Amino acid sequence: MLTNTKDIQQVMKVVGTSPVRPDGVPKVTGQAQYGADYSLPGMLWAKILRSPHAHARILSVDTSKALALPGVKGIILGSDFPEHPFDYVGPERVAQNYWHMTRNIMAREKALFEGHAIAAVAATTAAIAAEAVSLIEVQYEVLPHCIDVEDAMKPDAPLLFEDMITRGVEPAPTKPSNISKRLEFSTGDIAAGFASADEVVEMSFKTAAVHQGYIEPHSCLARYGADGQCELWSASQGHFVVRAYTAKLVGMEIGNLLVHPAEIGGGFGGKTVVYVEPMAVLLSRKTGLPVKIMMGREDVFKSTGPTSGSSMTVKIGVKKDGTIVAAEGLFKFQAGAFPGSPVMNATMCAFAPYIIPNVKSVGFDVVSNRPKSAAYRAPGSPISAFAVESVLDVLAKKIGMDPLKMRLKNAVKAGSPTAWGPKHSHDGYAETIQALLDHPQYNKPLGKNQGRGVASGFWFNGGGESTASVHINEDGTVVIATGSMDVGGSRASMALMAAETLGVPYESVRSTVADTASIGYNHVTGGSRVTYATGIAVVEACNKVIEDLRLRASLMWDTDIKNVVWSDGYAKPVDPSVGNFEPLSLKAIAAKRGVTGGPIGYEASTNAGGQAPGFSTQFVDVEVDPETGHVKILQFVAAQDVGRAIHRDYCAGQIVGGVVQGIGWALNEEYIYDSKGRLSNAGFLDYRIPVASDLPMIEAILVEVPNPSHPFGVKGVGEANIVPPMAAIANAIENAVGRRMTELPMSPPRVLAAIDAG
Amino acid sequence: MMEMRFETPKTAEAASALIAATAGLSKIFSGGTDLMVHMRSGNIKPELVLDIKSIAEMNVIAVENGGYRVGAAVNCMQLLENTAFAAMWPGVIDGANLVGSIQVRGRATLGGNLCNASPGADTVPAMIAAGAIASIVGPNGRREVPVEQIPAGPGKTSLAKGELIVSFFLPERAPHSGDAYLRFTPRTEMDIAVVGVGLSLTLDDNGVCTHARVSLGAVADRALLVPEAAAALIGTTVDAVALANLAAAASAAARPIDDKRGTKAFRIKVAGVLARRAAEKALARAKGNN
Amino acid sequence: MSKHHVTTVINGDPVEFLCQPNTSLLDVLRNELNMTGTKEGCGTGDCGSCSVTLDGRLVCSCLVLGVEAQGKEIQTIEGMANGETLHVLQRKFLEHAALQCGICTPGFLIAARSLLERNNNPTEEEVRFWLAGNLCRCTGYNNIITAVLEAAREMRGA
Amino acid sequence: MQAEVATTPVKAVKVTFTAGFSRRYTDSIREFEVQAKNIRGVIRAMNELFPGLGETLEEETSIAIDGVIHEVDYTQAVKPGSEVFFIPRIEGG
Repeated sequence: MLTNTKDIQQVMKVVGTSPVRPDGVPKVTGQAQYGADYSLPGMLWAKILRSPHAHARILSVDTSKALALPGVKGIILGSDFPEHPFDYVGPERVAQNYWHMTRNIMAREKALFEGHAIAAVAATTAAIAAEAVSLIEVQYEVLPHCIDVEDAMKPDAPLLFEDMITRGVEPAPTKPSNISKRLEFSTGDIAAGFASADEVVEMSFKTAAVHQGYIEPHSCLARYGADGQCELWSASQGHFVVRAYTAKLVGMEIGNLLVHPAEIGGGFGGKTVVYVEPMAVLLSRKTGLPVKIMMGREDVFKSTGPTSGSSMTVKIGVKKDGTIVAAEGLFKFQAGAFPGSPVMNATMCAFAPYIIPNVKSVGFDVVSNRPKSAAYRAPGSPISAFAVESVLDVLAKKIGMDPLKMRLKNAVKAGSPTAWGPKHSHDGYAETIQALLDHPQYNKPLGKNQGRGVASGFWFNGGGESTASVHINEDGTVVIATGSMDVGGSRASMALMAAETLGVPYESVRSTVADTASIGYNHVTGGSRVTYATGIAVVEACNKVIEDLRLRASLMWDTDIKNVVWSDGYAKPVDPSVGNFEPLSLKAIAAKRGVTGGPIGYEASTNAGGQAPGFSTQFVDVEVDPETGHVKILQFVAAQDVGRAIHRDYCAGQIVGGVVQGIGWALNEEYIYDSKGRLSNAGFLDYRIPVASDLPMIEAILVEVPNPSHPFGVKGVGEANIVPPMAAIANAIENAVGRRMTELPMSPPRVLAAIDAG
Repeated sequence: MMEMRFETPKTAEAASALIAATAGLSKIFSGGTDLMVHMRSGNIKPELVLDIKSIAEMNVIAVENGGYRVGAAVNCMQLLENTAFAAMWPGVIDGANLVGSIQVRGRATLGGNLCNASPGADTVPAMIAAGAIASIVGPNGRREVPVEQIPAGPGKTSLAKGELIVSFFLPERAPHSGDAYLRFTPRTEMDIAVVGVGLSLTLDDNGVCTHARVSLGAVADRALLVPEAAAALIGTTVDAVALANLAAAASAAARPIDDKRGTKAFRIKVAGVLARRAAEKALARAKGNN
Repeated sequence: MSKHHVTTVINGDPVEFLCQPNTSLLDVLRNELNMTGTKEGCGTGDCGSCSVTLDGRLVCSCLVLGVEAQGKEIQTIEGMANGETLHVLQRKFLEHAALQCGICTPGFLIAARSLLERNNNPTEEEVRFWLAGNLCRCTGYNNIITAVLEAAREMRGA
Repeated sequence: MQAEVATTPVKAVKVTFTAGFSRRYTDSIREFEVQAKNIRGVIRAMNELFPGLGETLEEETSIAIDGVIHEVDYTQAVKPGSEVFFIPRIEGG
């Protein structure tokens, strides 16, 4: 793995190394406790009755037979949850409408997708709960359904919500539809832009809904006490957000709900929302006993958020010299059964990597009878990038320009404009392109039926609210705590930043994730924000500790604090004039904590801004079997600007992992529905995520253009890597067999049909 | 709650008697790789589950009359580890080696793969091509049936109530014989055949094909024996023309459906492609076998 | 449903339990014996997270009945380390950052050990195909494959 | 509207909204100039022009100050002549 390092001033001792993670041993010995691994004495098991219909009015639910079954302790329906006003609150992209959210947790008037929860039963054993579920009698009025986004947008489409008026259209439509929202980001004069182009290409694309595919199904355990205090063990990407949603949906005060962060078995965005938690809490309150819920894999596919499928049209105009002069995009996204697809991100990210004077980017958020979409790694960006980066490939070919060089010519840098307004404030994109141009394999000749494709991707990395605490133990060792779930090594990166700041060995720092009662608020582990925002909180807390350590040392030396400096883990006199003092280690100062003011520890909170976006540029070599349409990945190289790698291996691991998810998205993953609107591949056998034997070693190139807003230059690394692969592979297939694939997945039947169509 | 009985009979006759004596649904449990999934989902609620892995004759892999006797409860890994069998029937090994994953192959059995009657079962076309004979025990004693006569549609077999397959006999190989099984799946492993082709052939001393059997999987409601495809090879040196005719015959015999795993058109074309490739593989093996 | 009394050996220790005839070995391990190191990812044998060995044979415990454990020997992740001493595979997984979320890790370790017991010098391709029944959604497999190859090298003393 | 505030002597802070946002909340006017030392001041000034807008800005937007993206934070300083851009807040996966 090669590394480009650009103007890194500080010399790092531990930051940028790859030590063993603090939570490693429990995770290789089976001792780490994930969501399903908790149990309590007297615990009940809950099972969920789900709708067999894609769209149906619920006429009646009769639970009498189920309740009569020995061992059944309680049953809840959607109506057992408090009602919420119909109102969109919060940031536009994730505007929450609790009237919708409570209905997504459990259906009320209508079942809006196959797998929609209708009732939940708590019983003394899982088998009894399952038996009871089969005894619940539901009368449905089956309604016509719509699955595809284009069908859902038709004027005569069956309506999921009879009163949904499209937002973002002036004047507001009078007729209801399945179109929840229209949005647009525009700049310049699009018509004049295209008029000035030498080459214009317009193409339409479709992508399938794909699931995050985390290996751990959603699971939780709730214990609700007679005193109204509730404890919840849940595997999520953010236990503070689980607490907020669950409290609101169940109708309790946040202070009465304590959420323990179980280890999380993968999330990729899909565990930033709640599904089973509110049901478990309500059932526990109803029965007075602890209640455990474990989803099965089929439940996960049918009832938790995949990311949107889409229909898109993209038009781009360029000059002969490769300059992009105009770009237009129309992005129609499946939101699932409730509004809230990532279409806004898609419209913003679509053309973000390029300097384009004239842009019009329009998005539609459309409901249909599918599970509600949830965030998935760089939500929205990979979808629009598939269209944009494919069209750019066609244009590069038309003007006879190397596709990387064409991207480099138009690459944004600090000061470049964006379609949504403010100027870009960071470099990094051009550096990722250059890293591939310099790659020894990029110009390597290819064999028969082989092709090479490139693509790039953009993602807004996140900042936001985080809290961290740092305490110096009596023996001078250090314990740090944050409220950010560790999805892939963040305990290690937090410990590395703390060790670097304090000037102590990594091994002397214990790094933990604390429950909601033991540390301040942390937003979700998502948006590539943790190493950035929570990292800033950790460093700020360490700096407070250092300030205090200097004070303690000054007391021990009977001097003024200004005469004490902290360096390499020791308090030292600022210069010899202060006195001839032996440097004081953490251990020495900790030993005197009692007489110098008591325990040494601080918490720091931040609402971190100044985050820098992530750019990734990738090339892939494929071989296509012209007789079967099978696509084999021969080589995959991904360069990403990470700002600064804190834990080098886990940083590279994010890039490799994102690329492989992108390979699955490109080639095989898709939600397949039958004519009745039922999902026909709700399992890992037919929902085909890549297996080890499908892949070569993926090469990650860490490009490091530090972000000055972070003490170590971090930009965030989790998401930008999944943006380019679909287009890169489509471009490689075209290069191999001369066929342009415009629909995902590019499965063997589709590729073969394209080849045979000639 | 419904009672489920679990029994581990020691003889095939005892197993047969238990089934015959059970009014409700009884299921034979060998590898369990399909039955466990169906029981978990609630699709199947058997009254009796019979673990037949303790029946000695269902676990043998033994030479018999120059051929092989393979117990119906032999799992794929046991078969793969038997180098002598693998040398004689590499095509059957091709199939066994493609079932599920290592974990699944450690449980899944030849009898289970056949009696589960999935049109895409990976060991079945190879067994049919090999001319394997199933030995069946039932209330009326024992009978022998060619493997191709067992599947009767998705999830259905021609076995009568109380009947179970005890073992398979694979006949002795003539010189210059070779077999092969190829399947198409989107993934390299952990997948279900979209198309499968089992093919066995024998050459005379001049390299002319004297005997061939071709079987297609996943292109109909059951694995098919396709004599027209075999006929395209017999009497030829398995040259380019013969291979083209074979491919055409295989495609012509395919009568697939569109489903989540593949389209009709895809399966018809790929059936021909894989038949040709399987023939080339079997031919190479035949020429290597003197 | 009447329960069966099962006597078996898990990680070398004699174990007895009661289980219903239709309960999977996975559920017995996790819910009866509180051995939660073996994970459920799918319950249908498609992800490998519940991998254990049954009389030395690598299997998905979700596809094995608890009653089948009678008289057999089972190895689970809980038996892989020897006290404070990690198995070389466990150590290599840590050294090579072969886990991100870690939910698939116990299954991969059990499967990889079963490979190295049969073949202590596998090629990268052999490792990839042997482990194809174990899904990992985080790592893209790079570091898992590297860790297994490095463990094999160390076990060979090469 | 710009005229009134623009007549002030000290160099003002330039406030900009996206087209969609300004259509919805600021009578389609996309650019304003206000006197402020920090984001609290900017939000207060905008709220005086469009009562209730302050709440919306705090809940629904992120800000870019001379291109650098921040969460809305009262204490965030803005210099005279700075460009403050209110953009939709992004959440990732």
